[in-house]
Amino acid sequence: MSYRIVHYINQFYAGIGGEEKADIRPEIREGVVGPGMALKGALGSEATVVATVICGDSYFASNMEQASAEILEMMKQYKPDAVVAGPAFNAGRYGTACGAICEAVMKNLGIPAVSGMYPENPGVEMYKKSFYIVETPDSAVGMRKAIPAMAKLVLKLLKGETLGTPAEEGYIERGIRKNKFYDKLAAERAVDMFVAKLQGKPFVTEYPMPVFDRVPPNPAVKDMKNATIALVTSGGICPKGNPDHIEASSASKFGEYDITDVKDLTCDDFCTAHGGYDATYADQDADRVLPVDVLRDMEKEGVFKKLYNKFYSTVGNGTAVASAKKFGAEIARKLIADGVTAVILTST
Amino acid sequence: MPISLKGGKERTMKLELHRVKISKLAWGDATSAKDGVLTVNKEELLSVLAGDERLTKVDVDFAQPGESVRILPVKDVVEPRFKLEGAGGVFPGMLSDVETVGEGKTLVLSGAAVVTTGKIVRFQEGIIDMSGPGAEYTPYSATCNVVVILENAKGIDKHEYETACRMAGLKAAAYLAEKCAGAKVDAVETYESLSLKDMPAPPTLPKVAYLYMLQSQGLLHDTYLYGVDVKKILPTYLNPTEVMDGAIVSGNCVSACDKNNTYVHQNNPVIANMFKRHGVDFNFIGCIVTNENVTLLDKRRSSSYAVKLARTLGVDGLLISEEGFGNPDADLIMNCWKAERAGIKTTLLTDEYAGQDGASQSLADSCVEGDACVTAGNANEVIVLPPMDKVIGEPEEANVIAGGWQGSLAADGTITVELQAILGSTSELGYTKLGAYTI
Amino acid sequence: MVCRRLLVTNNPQLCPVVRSCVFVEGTTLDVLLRVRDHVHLGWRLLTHPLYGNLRPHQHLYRSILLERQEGSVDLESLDYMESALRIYTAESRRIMSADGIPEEHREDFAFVDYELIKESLLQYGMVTADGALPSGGRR
Amino acid sequence: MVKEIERAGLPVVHVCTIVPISLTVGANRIIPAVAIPHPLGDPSKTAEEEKQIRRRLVERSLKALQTEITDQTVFND
Repeated sequence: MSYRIVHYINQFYAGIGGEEKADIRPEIREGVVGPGMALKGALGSEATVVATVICGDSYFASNMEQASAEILEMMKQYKPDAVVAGPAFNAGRYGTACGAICEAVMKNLGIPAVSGMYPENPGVEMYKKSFYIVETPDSAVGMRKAIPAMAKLVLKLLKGETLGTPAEEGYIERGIRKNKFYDKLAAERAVDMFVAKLQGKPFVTEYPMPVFDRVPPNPAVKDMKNATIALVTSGGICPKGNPDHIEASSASKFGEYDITDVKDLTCDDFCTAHGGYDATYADQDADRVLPVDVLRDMEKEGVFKKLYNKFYSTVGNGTAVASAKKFGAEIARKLIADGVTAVILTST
Repeated sequence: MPISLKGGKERTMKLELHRVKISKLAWGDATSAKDGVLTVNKEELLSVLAGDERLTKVDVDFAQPGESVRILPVKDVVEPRFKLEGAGGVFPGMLSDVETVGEGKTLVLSGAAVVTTGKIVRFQEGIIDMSGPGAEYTPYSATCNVVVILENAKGIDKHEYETACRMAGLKAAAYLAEKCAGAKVDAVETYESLSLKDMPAPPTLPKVAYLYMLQSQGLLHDTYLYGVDVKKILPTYLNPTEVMDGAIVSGNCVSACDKNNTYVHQNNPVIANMFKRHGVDFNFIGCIVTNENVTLLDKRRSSSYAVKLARTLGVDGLLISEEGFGNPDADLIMNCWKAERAGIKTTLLTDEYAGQDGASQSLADSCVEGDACVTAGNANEVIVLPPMDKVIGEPEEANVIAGGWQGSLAADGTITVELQAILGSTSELGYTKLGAYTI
Repeated sequence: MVCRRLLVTNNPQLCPVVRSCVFVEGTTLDVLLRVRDHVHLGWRLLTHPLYGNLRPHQHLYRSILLERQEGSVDLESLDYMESALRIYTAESRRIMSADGIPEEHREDFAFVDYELIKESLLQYGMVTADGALPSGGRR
Repeated sequence: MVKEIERAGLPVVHVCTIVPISLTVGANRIIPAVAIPHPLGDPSKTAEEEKQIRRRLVERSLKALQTEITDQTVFND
């Protein structure tokens, strides 16, 4: 008997079209479509691709919950033993969709799911803890390498085989700690490592402590008078009522709020979603965290040209480094697209 | 296998461990050891433990490797040892006088252990399974256990009861070994704690010490050094051989997985492995004992003081072992960066609390200097322990011990718990082969 | 009178015997949040927030001793509070509440909590002269 | 977050209370703020005084953005 696999791909790989077709709704087709052919070959006789789900990236991104539910229902009809999504390479929205689908499959159908992505795909940071993502190159040129690796991994999972380390199996490190029995007592391993360190020989720590990287500073703003300044905060400032439901800690999202015509953040309209500090003072006057009032004055005085008409807000407290990174990258993309010159970021 | 370290004579502290190997327990008329069998006179052992008005009931039982037996809640495990020759007696300051130990000859009933059980603080004791999947995780499934079952007198303080249990375990261990004093010795190991002046190893070798962190958060989370509550000490120097004679005694009622039982102190595997590399890879000059107190003031004081001692001793490296989780992580990290910034290379030995799914942060604290770290595994991983034919102690405690939860104990006797509940499973003295890696 | 030292706790056994105590109606996480807010306003930790050897869901009570200090936020204290909160929020769904826990177990939890903070209370002179500490363990 | 915006090519000034944390997260231009619950304000002052404090911090921020740096820099005045 061979295992039944459902494959998930986007409109582009289904040959439907590019960005202009990115809003197509999910559909399911029997058998293989596009890269499914290669997947079929790599799986050999042990598993069969019984159906392929196709969904437009934009449609998925803007209707995540509903699209996931629809797709799960479609998949269920084919009684899959496992789901393979992508590979998405470095396509951000495609990667996010693959991640969301695989996570939902694992959680709701209780069967293994595998995808493939380039390590910098935002889908990796968002979903790597939930399931296995095979590391791929950044473009479809890597298809020939990616598909066999994904097939191999999904077969292992289906057969319930023990997986090796990320390096051995070719998946992206999920950041999950797993126990195993070593050949030596922990004390002996510690003394071995101690000797290696003393002698300046290479050793691998068993628990890497969190470390931080650096980015070189950007050049200064030369012409402030013509600059557009944007405000970003990790202090959780948001319109009253927290319409986007930004979490008080461990935020999973950031908010984008329009401040065209707003001269001052009053307590009637703004508050903080932050649970990481005593919110009384920020709730009384949100300018204490995000200085809109002063910046409007200076804009009027011509110190700089324009205060960008939106601000971005999230809660820094307890938020995973990976999420914060993702937020920063997405915010930066929007700001650059809108011609912002420089950013004032406030934290509590 | 004898381990001998060459060196000067006068100032060295030489300890011979005379090992009598035990592979089976039996009841009998006279407590003695012969052909691998430890025979125990139950009445006599009970009479040794009698007379403590803090205990209403004392009983003893056996639990041997491979048997379908579960013991819970376990408080401590002690190896039977007895001083044949040399100053002082085993467990100085507890059972014997406070004379310095670590020299002469000490009899060891290798393979035997005294296990104490009794409810003290309901949620802080552990499980030992003698067979099945749980047995792989605890070192005490491989020892022939004389289980001392204790019940407290009504109205007695918890500390008084803890003291009574602790003393009962030590007394039973010393009694068993003393009665076997004439037994045929299977192996003799020699260890020498050398004075700094006589350090024999090539001067080109780095000098290293072992920074030995002991749990000391409060009366029921304590450890004793020559009978002194280590909460009250400043970090101090200790010869490794003193530990072998029971200079360090556990008084802990903390999480079972990483409380260092008296047994692992007596058999400290870090010390054993440091001795093995002494004179080859480094010069092992001994232990610095330090504590893990609750106040930040104490933490700062002890870490600075311990590192100062290390600097004064002129060490190039410190191997640091932790005990416990949470605030001891702060002590571990302070010890680490203070030593590293003083130019002393460190390696850390700890365990992890990364959550049942392994996705949480493993330690409560971190520093960039902690680049060499060995872990004894994630204490939160869940394990299913199938029912055993016999349970010594109180099986329903599985629902309240740390690592268990309401419903951990199923009707058929199956227990589903985190490794945290299994005694010694993530020993931070490194007495198991468990470890963790990132997937 | 402005008190220089303060105990923040949700352990009902402690408040009656301690000078200047803030009793927090709620879980251990609520205690940590209250202490964190105090740290923001210039208080300094005297005791580590993660004393004991238990995960957030493994105990009912938390007691933390603080000291008023001059100047700005004490970074070390803040650092420890943030780390402790990370550990707590990662398991926020499992934080223990007193509801449904038998009285006898609650007493055990209260007792251990008191045991762990007792030395520090004595060390910092926080025990009221007439308030003999609860004996604990007597039933 | 600071670092990713900077990485994308926009100069960022980080106004924050805890400078060491800012240094740790990799901000390059750093302005020390008033206090955690109110980084750009001070409720113990009058509304005017408070706005003055805020104004000074923002001016300092703009100045920092106009200053060439090669390494992480804390702008104290």
